Amino acid sequence: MTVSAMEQLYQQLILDHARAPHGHGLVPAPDGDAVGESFAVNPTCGDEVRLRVALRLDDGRPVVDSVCWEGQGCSISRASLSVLTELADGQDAATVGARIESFRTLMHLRGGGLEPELEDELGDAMAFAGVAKYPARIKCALLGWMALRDALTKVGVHPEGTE
Amino acid sequence: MTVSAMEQLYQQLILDHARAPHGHGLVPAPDGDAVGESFAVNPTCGDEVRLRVALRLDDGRPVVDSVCWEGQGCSISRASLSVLTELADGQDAATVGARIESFRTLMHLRGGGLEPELEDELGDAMAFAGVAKYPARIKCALLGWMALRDALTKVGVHPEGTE
Amino acid sequence: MALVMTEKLGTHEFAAVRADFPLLARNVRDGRPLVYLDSAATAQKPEVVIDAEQDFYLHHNAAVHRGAHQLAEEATELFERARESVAALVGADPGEIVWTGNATGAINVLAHAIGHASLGRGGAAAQRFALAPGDEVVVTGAEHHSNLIPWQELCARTGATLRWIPVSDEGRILTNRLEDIVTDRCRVLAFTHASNVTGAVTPVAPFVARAHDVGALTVLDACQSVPNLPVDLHALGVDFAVFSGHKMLGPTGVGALYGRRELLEALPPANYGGLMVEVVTMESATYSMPPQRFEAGTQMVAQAVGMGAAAEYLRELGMDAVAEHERGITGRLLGGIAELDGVRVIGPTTSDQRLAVVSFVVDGVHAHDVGQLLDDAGVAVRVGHHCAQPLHRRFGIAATARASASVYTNEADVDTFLEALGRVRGFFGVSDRTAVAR
Amino acid sequence: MALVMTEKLGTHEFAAVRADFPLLARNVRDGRPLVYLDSAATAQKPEVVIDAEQDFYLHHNAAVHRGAHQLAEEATELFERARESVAALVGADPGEIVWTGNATGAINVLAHAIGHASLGRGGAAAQRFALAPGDEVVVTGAEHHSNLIPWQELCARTGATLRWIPVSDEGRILTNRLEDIVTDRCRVLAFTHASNVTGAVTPVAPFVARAHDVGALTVLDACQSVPNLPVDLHALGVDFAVFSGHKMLGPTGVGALYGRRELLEALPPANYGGLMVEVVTMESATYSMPPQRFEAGTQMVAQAVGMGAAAEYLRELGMDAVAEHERGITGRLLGGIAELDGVRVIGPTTSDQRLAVVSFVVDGVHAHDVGQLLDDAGVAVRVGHHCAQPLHRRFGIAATARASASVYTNEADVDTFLEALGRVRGFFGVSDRTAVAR
Ligand SMILES: Cc1ncc(COP(=O)(O)O)c(C=O)c1O
Ligand SMILES: Cc1ncc(COP(=O)(O)O)c(C=O)c1O
Ligand code: FES
Ligand code: FES
Repeated sequence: MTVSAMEQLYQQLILDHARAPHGHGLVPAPDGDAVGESFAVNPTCGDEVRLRVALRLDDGRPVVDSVCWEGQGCSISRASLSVLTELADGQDAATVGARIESFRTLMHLRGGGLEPELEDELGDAMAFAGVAKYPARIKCALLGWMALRDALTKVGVHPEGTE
Repeated sequence: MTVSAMEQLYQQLILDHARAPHGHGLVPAPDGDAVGESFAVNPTCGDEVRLRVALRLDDGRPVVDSVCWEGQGCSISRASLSVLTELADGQDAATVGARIESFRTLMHLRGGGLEPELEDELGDAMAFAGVAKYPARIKCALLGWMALRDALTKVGVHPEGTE
Repeated sequence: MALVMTEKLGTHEFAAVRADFPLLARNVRDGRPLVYLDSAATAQKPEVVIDAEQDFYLHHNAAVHRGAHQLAEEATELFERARESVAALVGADPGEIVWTGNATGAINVLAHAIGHASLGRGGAAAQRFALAPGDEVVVTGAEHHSNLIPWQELCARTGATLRWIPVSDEGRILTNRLEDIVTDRCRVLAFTHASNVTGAVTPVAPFVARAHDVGALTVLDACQSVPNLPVDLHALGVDFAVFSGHKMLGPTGVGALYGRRELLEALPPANYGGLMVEVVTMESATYSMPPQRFEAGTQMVAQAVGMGAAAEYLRELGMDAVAEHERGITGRLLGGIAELDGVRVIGPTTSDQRLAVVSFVVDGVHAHDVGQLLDDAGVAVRVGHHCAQPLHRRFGIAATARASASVYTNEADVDTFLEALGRVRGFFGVSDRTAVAR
Repeated sequence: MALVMTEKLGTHEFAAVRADFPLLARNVRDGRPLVYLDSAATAQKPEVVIDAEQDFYLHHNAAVHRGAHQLAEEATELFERARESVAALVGADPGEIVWTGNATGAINVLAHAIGHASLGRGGAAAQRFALAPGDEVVVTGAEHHSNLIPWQELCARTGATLRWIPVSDEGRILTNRLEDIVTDRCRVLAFTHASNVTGAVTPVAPFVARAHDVGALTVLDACQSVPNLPVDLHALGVDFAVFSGHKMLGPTGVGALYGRRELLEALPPANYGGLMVEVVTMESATYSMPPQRFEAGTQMVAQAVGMGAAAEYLRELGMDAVAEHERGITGRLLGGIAELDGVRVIGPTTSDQRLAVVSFVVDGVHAHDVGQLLDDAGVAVRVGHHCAQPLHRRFGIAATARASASVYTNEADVDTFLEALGRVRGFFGVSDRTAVAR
């Protein structure tokens, strides 16, 4: 039982991402991109993340060129940053905004399932479903996503939903 | 039973003194007397008393010529002021100081008796013995006595004991 | 008693309410049944409140908002749910409720925060709160010391001037003076929702309107209203409000400061320490968002949980029903006193816009002596100035006796009180009727 | 358990102590028995404490220091007796103990009062406390945010300068720096008696001596020492001290500020309201004598009574015996951790001058993940910066996990903890030993 509760929380996908996270390290944005940067703190633990989003225009629509970040945090927060990097890169900003909201919804589910379309949309991020059972860790999983939302706001993209 | 508990607290002597208290009203001190004045507040109720003691020297010993006071208060405090006026007038300051201390002792007795000499010394003030059973009223009974002690201090008489 | 959701409980239901309060079964002085008429000072607690606090210690006690372990999760959840309950009772959002030690503490949090803003703390956003010479703070002549002295002192520290709105002979705040006293200089208008002496309920609307006209902040002392009346802070439109747990059937050691979200976000902290900061270096610290910004150090978690239970209990009774029940008590108190010679009520003499808080003087007998005789009959009332000396001075008296009711007060309580009160002047020999034997 | 007065309880007696704490019988996660090693955050409560608070509500609840009725007399007596119990535990006089909401509140009361004196409040007597540019406040690098930020902010408000004494690699405050950092400019020297991170106990004497030399006031943060060590404030010679009820087996919502009588008498109030004043007019107020001067509004009476019961409980156990018992726990914790690969203690690694508060990092695993795995094994520890970010930064880390003990902690608790801790690196796949199966 122990192993199973812990394994449910720390899915192999999370451990793998945490060990070798995507997007880690701040790199210069591609030429011509708009750059939004944000800084977020998890007040519970003091962990901090600085995140940078590079945005280009594709047919007039804003598209996320790349996300990168640095900072320290637990395996949940690092894995979450890694996964969101993957989920955001190359997606148009509206889709990313929707995913941020879906991820928030997932974190605040206590039992009960997510609608199937949202599950599809979240992809690998569904591995974090187990976090919702541990209220103290929700902020860990959300840290990067909130930083991303904030960074997007800085370049004029306002994901729906209110905090 | 009711009447008896209340009658024990509000002895007839107390009610009589409260109705027609001695020393009420500030009057000028006899010529040549040293005058000590004090102001005391019972923080519990906000009642205030201003008390004046006139001291003369008799064979080099300070003697209380008169005590007078004004202010508002409950029957316990008024009666207590009245009785102390009677007990202080014409007594030498050392005796008055000792009576103040004895009265304090009486107020802080909870059950247990006073030594017979102290009882004699306190005379009519023994009527307040029942007050000690009602902690909230002890300050009422003590108000005048503490004002007297304070007034004496102002003219250089320091009754023993510390508050 | 199993509480049922109802718009209005009758006398019968309120008789059942009484059984929820274990202390009321006590006997006092020579075995007399207790008649507790001192609820405006502090209320008795229903079993659900005592149990909530105890259950917290027995099963969930842990530090909140920081632990990663299960107990900490449970404690945090209970703590925040309590905030929701209290917010729901007073028509506020949970994020607008700051836990404090009592209502006095809540007013001081606000006054300290304004004081800090006045010294330049809290950055640009906080400057809207800053006071300086020329500014005015306005209170009323009916205030409890807790809603007076913090403002006196804030004025002394900042150079602002304190003014006040006087009170009528009936104990009503003179709202017709609002216009001339609350001027453009006024920055803060602090007033009581209901007096703990006269029981008079303040019409809030003209205060809020006038404050709005002149750009002043409103601070409502809701200590006496929250336990006894339906209170909807959003509907009232005040900027800040304060109330205490212990007066609304909750535990001691907990109270609340309500502030409109936008204002709490701009206000600097009052107290500093653990849990109200984000990034801390030896040189400086960044503050958390409200309400945490105002909750420094380990909170009164068990008491907050108890206050939440009290809020739920009151919500189940229904505040309309509570007010209605207490209006009945008020009428009986006022009617009974009116029939006694030499007893004079300080405050309105009808039940209209008035709480079951009835202060009075007995001709020729000091309030404390009145209280002593009542106590001997098992009746607990409050005597003194009730922490409202200026109001008493306004009426030319030092002290009153005060009978006050709560949800559990019944007609028998009032009758026992009136019977004992009727014996007071006789006992002290000041009756002007024909010889009443002692 | 019937407690017997004894100089020293053995392991056996402490096993009996455990039965006094009902929460410890709880199961957590999947029915595992709780192993509570988070006592430095907040301690569990013995039955006598829970009962004392409950008994107050059930039988004696009333407003204190004002009522004329029997309940008010009883409540006042219990409240003041609790003050005596707490004073006796820490070697103080009852009149030197001010009730506060928690230790953080106590430090803020002091900092507010000094701030008010600095603005000219409190008359001539208070001027000895006033701070101005050029003055210094000195703290240490080991402080909890609650003994740091109030002083940061007080300095920001008054223009005084904050300085601090650094900490050694072992987590000891560098007392050899006292002389150069605490100079004639120092007006307040605030330092912790024991760190809530490293567990290191501060030698108080050199601090008091140096403060005396330069004429500075000493403020001791005794939050962690009072629950775990014999503390005699008069013997230590500090001017002020603070501690919390909830950490010393008492209720939440109550703490204490100790001040030498003479200083409390000269200090202006921090919070204003009912019960801390004598004569009040609309314009101004005169203050009560201490400790009431610092206790504005209706107090946390039930919690004070509970804290008094906790003090009596600890006195009966005997603080020497408590310290001795916990020294045993410290040794077992440190010894066990030393045997685990990749686990490093932040703080002294021997039991000397040290509490059973052991913070550590696990190589390659974040503290919160460590805590999660321990939690899954039923072991409650604290993770994070423990409200001491600057100290963590000093060690180049953001967060640690912390195991901390109290009177009820036993060897089995330690062993379960060590066993689970030994599995952490394997689970997260960072073991440098040969493959530990997940
Ligand atoms: C050393 C130290 N100082 C101060 C505090 C603050 O105590 P409280 O949160 O009870 O106010 C704590 C505990 O949190 C502590 O461990
Ligand atoms: C009208 C009013 N305001 C403020 C207070 C202060 O409340 P507390 O003593 O709970 O802080 C009280 C009660 O004492 C009150 O009746
Ligand atoms: S513990 Fe800090 S982000 Fe998870
Ligand atoms: S009640 Fe004020 S002196 Fe007795």
